[in-house]
Amino acid sequence: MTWQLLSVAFFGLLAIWFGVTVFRTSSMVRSALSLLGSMAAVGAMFLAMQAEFLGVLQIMMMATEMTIMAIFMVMYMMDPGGLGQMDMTHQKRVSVAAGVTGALAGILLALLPGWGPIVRSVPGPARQTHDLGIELMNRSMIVFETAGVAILVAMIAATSVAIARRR
Amino acid sequence: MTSPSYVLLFALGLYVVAVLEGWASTGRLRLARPLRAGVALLGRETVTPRRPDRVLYETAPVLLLAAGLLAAAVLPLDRGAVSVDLATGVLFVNSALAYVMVGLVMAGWAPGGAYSLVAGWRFLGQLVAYSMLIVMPITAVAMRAQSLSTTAAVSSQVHLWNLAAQPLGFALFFLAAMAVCFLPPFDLPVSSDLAGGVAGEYTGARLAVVRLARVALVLTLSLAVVVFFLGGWLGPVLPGWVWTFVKTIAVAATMLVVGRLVPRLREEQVLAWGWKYGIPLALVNILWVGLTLLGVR
Amino acid sequence: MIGARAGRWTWFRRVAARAMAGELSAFVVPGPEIALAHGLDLRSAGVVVAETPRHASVLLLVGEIPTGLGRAASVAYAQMPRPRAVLALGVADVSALPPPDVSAPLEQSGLVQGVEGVRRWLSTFAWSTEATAFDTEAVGTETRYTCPMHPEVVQDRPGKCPICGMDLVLREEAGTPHGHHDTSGRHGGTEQAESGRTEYSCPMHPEVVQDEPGTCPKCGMRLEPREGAEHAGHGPTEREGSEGGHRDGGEQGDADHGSMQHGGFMSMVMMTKDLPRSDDGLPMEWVEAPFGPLFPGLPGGLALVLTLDGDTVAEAQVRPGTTSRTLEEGWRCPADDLPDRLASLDPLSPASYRLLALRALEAAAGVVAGEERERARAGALERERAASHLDWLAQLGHLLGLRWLVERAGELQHALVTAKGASDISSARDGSAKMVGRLERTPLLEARLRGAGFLHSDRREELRGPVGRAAGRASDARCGDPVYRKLGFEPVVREGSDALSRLRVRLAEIGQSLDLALAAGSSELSPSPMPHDVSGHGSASVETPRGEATLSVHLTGGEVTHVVLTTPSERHVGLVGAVAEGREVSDALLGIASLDLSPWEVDR
Amino acid sequence: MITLVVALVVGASLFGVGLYGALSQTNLVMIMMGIELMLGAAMVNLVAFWRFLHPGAVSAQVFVLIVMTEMALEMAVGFGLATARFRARGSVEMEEATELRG
Amino acid sequence: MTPLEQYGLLAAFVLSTIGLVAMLRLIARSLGGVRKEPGKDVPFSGGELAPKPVWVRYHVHYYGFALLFLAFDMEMAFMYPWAVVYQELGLEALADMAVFLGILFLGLLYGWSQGALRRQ
Repeated sequence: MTWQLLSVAFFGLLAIWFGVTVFRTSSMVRSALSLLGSMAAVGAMFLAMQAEFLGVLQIMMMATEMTIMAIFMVMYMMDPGGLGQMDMTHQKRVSVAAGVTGALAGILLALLPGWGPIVRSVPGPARQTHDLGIELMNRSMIVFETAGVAILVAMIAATSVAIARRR
Repeated sequence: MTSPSYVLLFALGLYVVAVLEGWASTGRLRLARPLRAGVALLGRETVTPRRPDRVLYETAPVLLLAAGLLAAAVLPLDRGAVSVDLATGVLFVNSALAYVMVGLVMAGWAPGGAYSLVAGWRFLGQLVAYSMLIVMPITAVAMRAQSLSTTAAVSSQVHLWNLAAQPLGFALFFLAAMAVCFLPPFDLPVSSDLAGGVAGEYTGARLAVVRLARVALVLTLSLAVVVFFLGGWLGPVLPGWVWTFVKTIAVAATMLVVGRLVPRLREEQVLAWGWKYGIPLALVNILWVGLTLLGVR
Repeated sequence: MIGARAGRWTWFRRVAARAMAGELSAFVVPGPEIALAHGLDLRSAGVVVAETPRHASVLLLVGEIPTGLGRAASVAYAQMPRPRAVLALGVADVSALPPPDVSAPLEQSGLVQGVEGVRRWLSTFAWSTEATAFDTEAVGTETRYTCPMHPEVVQDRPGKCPICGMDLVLREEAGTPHGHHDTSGRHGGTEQAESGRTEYSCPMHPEVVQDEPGTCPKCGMRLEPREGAEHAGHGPTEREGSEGGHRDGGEQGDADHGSMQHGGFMSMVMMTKDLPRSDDGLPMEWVEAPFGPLFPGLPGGLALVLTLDGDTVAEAQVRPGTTSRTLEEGWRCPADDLPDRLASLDPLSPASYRLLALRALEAAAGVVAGEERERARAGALERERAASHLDWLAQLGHLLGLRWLVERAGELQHALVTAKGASDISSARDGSAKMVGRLERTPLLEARLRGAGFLHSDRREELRGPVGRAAGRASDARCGDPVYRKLGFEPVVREGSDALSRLRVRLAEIGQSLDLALAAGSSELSPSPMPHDVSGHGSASVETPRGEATLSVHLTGGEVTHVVLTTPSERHVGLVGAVAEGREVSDALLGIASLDLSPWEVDR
Repeated sequence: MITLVVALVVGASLFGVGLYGALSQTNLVMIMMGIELMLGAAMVNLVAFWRFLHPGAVSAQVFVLIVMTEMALEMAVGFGLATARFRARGSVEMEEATELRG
Repeated sequence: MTPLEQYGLLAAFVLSTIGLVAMLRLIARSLGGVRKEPGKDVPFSGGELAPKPVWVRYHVHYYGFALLFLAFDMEMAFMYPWAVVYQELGLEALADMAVFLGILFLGLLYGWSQGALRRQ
């Protein structure tokens, strides 16, 4: 269990560090890849917390999504190479305050209540995937189909706004 | 078999694939070539471009290599002979291979040269085209195996290889596998019409790592094709690992040679064909597998 | 030892040097196509052609290297990682480069011997305690600081951008010793803008600014004088007349002079509003990237510059000056020397130009070459045409990633260049028929080439040679020739006017030309006996492998006094924009390659 | 217990970082990165609760899947909007989106 | 091996890859350093010294595909668990997934009809 604690802490720190880097670097590609690093570290945390399917899925999905994010950042940011070291922020003080308050509130909530007994045993990874499949096909079927509809809506929304009529 | 022997076997595979790659690219089969070319590269200067994105520039080759090796680590070489028998091995192969694209995009951006930049973003386009074709046939494999474990994927082929059970899936996966390891005709990111593209700004030891990573990718993807579609270690008489080895090298040789007979595709064509034909066909494949499995029951 | 790595020999370094000697890869200057045209077979000599100098250990110089190309070669040399050797075949000395480490005559045996020499050089000098730095004028860089958003702001010390207040970033520029059109023209402008001197600018291309009168490197118009601007921030001149695409350097300059002065916030709306829009309506930034003079897949010396909108070509142009030599002033010469001079004009098709000179001289002198002689000449011309098309195929194979085509076309070209008699030619004919058959059966080739390099039919009249014949225009200087009529010549005409139809025309012409060469019997370019001290005027035209070239000559007392030459590539070089613009890079390169330009014919 | 708390603290910190980013950045694309981070934080918490409190509750994993989907969809729609906006105005800076503020 | 040990092994693989690369770099370093020379560190661009910085706003012409891909990709998250239980549930699972994929395919068709599946 110590290993679990250590790795959760390690990847957690990594995720936070990468998360901070996202907003500290002025190179947009670096920024997007830092977000990928943060998300992959979150995925590694999932693995450390024995949610194998979710962890591996997270690590996979984020790789493509964040790199695609990078292309949009390179397209629409003023200085994607970060050559000019521009400051692209506003209302910095308010934001820092909000961020710190949010984090502190969350931490406080995490520390304060007794979370009750910790469950030691956890279903094996193969079992988890299987159960997840059954759950999706049975009880959460509507959720699953709704997700399909949501994806459809997103696809329609994205293409209808983004694609220009041919001149 | 034990863990160190997997590594040795994999290293042997790497060497053989490197020899084959030299054969495919120069037309001569020379056994000493990979070793000699490697030492020659180490002996040359490792130039760093001026003010590159240093972090990305250094990370990219390592990431490429790590992605190839990690994906191979979950693929079985023989019954019970797998370094890491993940319960979600099939998915893990995908997720490791996704980082090939991250590595190439990094390598394209980092040196700040026009050719490598274009080449790097081109590969992302290629990924958008092939990604679904690597993922969907694997799903169909998992349907037969009733598991995401790679060993289960092989065991499910005892009676019928997936090559026969889902030929369409095999064809799509094979093409997508070639696209993952950017072999011709999918070698857009390292194409000669961009003066070497992404690899163009790497020299010396870094170039050696990039080339090693490419070889590792070819080997890993061939192994994946074997495990998912060609029955992995299954085969008569010989020990299982020999079968895996022979099949993998055969697939690698096919991959290296076949693509050289057709002209390099255009990114636009890869994308359009991948989406307009590839994805519908992959869905048809899933439906086909689904229906045949229902019939079996 | 400009190519050696610094250090003493150790056993491991010896091992590495031996490995390097076994794995030679060469960056060929001007290019592999010139090596082929000179009858060199790199592959059998054990040299792998590298795509970039970064991956090469040998800089292979083939034939004459004009000054502009020498400069480019020195840049490529500087970018090669050490240890690096220079192997010069038939080159005396290139001023911008260090003296060659190994020299050999320009022939196959010389190449083999040279490669041996390089191997020896590597095992002796790969590491040396006397390694020195390579630093010539050509690679001398000037350190400048520029604003990433306003490229026209250039100064020689770090600071803030006067327009937007961003930190200036460092960039090196090529040293501009003499007549390096691009850099001296473009960046010079802003430096003078601060001093307010008189400067000269092109009325069509406002970004072309220099401090002495001359012609515009882009369009050739005379530059007009004007007063330098007061502020660095202002664009050099109004944009009127620069149609649509031209955006370079200073054009978005003064867009938002005011908005930046107050507050740290920089308006992106202001920045992008003057940018040209792509087809999908997005205002993006364009990057100017040189794809030459030394670019694998394009003929060496073609100083192609593509302005890239992402991976699409927004603008394409060929800059002059790389292959220009001093031929032009030297045209005045004894009539007997003219064929040699003209033959050295274009190393890619020397026989055609020699023939052109012979015919023009004969026309001026009023001599008629006998039919026998003309037949042999036709044989030589057709042989060269087939060889030239094969050379082009090898380049196309490189761009398409078809390695077998590069090798096979190269082998056939080599066989044809070194052919001794009719039997060699007919075996080359059989070989090329096989290759053509294989190429026609290659899957996806049609899909890849169709539409690339398409030229609209209103351009048809400008087209010559195979490019014209691929547009359905039976323009061919051979049509009126009685010798050809006797040989039963019919021009090969295809429709489509794209890379695919050009490929088909050339494939058909390889067979046709070899048939003609065989029918002609011998292939020889012998001059007719000419009277001495002849005066007169005459002109002739020859269908070179790239199209019709014409030459008119004035002779006064056995001396050439005036020469007017038009070459097909001169005509076609203007089409580069039409075939490339709006296309994806690899498509654009295919289109440009399908024109089969010879840079040597373009700048003389 | 400690591991759970550590995971929750990580989640809270990530949320804080994401919140800071979403508020401080001027560019639509960068704001989306902040939102992604906050969603990532939510996923960390969900997985931590699942693992240490209710490992039997599969619906928690379904929930994570839905959040992950939501991230992707948010990106697709967000980038679609950014493209449309950039085409129309040449900028995706929020400061310049004055007409959206009313 | 427990799952956690397996993940540890994977991490060890990553670390040993880094170690391998570091070793290669060290060997190369032992053969000599890089001599600083003018022009050497400039990216190759056809024999010219690179004229302009290329890190500017880059026009990616396949963003139509990319947008569809972002959404379409998520389907995989649901398909893997489904594939595992498919044989267990049979026709019902096939029907469920057919509806789901049918919905997604509609999106793909819409994108196609609107011209997302081409270079922009």
